[in-house]
Amino acid sequence: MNAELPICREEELTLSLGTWEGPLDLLLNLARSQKVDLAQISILQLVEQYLTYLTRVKALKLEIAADYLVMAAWLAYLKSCLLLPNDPQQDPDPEELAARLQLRLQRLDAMRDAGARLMGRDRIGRDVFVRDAPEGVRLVRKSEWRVDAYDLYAAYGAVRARSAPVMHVVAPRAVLTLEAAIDRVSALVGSRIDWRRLEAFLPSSQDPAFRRSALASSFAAALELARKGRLELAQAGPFEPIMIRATPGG
Amino acid sequence: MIGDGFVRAVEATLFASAEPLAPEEVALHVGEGDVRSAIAALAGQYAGRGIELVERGGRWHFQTAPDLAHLLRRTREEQRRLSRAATETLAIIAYHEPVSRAEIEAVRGVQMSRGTLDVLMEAGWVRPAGRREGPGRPLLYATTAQFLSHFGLGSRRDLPGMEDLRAAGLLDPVDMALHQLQLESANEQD
Amino acid sequence: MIGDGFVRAVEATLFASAEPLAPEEVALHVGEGDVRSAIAALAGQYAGRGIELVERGGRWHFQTAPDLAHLLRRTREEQRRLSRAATETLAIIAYHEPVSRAEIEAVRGVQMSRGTLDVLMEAGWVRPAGRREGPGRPLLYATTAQFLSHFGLGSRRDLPGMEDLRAAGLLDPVDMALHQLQLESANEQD
Repeated sequence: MNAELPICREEELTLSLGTWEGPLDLLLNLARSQKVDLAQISILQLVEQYLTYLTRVKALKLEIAADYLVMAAWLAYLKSCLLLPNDPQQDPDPEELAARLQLRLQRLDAMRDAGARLMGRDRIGRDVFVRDAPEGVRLVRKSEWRVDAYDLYAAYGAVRARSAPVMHVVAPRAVLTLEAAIDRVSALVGSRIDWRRLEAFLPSSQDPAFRRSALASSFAAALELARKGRLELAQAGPFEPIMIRATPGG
Repeated sequence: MIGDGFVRAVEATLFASAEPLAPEEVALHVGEGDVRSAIAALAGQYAGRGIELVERGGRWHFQTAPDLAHLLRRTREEQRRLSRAATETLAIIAYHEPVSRAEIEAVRGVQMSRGTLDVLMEAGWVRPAGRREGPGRPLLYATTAQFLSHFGLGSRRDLPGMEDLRAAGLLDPVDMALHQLQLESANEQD
Repeated sequence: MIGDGFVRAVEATLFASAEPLAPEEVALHVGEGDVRSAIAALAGQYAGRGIELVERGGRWHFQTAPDLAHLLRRTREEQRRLSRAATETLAIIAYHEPVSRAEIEAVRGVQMSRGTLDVLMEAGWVRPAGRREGPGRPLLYATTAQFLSHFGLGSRRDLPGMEDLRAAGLLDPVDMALHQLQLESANEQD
């Protein structure tokens, strides 16, 4: 799996940490120097190599990035766990931690290898070629608009109905206002104490609409004047004529 | 012929080139060999296929067979329902033509979105109809002969009048609200 | 077979297209007919020639035969070499997709530097592929159809060693907890 990448020998490992893309990269290259399948790698030996490497870097007083030190601390912990007698109570299990580290190295190695193999494939523009200036194919989408006559007329109706001024026009009508009726009834009733029909107080008119208005307002005027004690109202029975007279002594 | 490595090389070289190539230019890529014979052999093999090897002023290149050019640009018709805005605009133009954009907006009571008139013109129902003499010389719109035939009208006089619309209940505000509701939900599917 | 008008039409359409075409896309141009059979027939006819008809992610296109690369390689247009980080990142995305940035970093054991993903997206090989439902809803990345055609892959199953890696458990979902130990403490110092 890792045959395509050159295996770095330990003595070839440069001491500059800048060469490595992080601790895992360094570990992977150290692991490769063991010259065994990553599945058979000795984790203990690998940890030893890593810690030795960092010690040499430290001795040269080269700056060490923090993540290398974190990895070193973790590996030192792993090493001590691996060296201790097997304690089934220990959590996490050091053997499992070692296996996980091994899996990580295998994963990275596999992806590194896959990347190299990907780059080595027959690539367009390098190994295989497509037409440089194809005519191109085009699909022109044309809309066929659908609307029927009913939609058209309904739409116009809707527009017109929407835009038509919404207004309630009241045609001028001949009316006798309540104020006019009060003046008229109070003047006509004067001080007469004989009963007279309400209709006798209406102004004469041929306009039936005006007569109805005058009847209504005159009746209301009579009620108002009765409330003030200026006149009296009488009716013999339902739908009988309404009779009016001035309040005696009023 | 397929097994001939030299002909294959000439074929690939001509295919990958952006420009038609003269036999001497092909030779620069494929090396020793009879390029002319290879080209002649290829031209024969491709004759009658969808791809042809053709000569243009002493240079050769592959191209699509000319009789198939119509395949490369295909037009597809899709049925689409006219939006409510476009339908109203079309109706206003039909009843009021020639009419300016501002007048259409005044009747509809809303601004017209870009593209509404484009859609109607694309459909072939509306055309520009000159400009109105006056401030701003606004562009005017009118309906087309295609509009009349699409809606089965002999002339614009055949458009139902306001009384017809009223009789059909199309001016009734209650019906209008209901109709609008239907139109709107229909438009949402667009 | 040369006389078959339908096969000719499919051939011309695939030849003229600037992009690989799926059978359904070809059908839009050539109309009624068995496009898949026509493509299969063409692929057979071109096998061994200087030009081949190949499938890339369900789409088909013509290209020169890979063994003729030495004749056609254009040294002056040498492709920019991808950095090691970008190459590894591309491989991780291709073999694990869809995959989050954190998962890529977990496999590589380092934080991704700015621009690594940009380079891959600019090349048209990688695209954002939605978010993973879960804590933080991380953005996911996947490869594109262009990635498959550029690297001559019929589908992701053709990725080199795909089956072996899967069988070895090396493509199992990245166990994030496993990496947190180092990654988290390392990142705090950045």
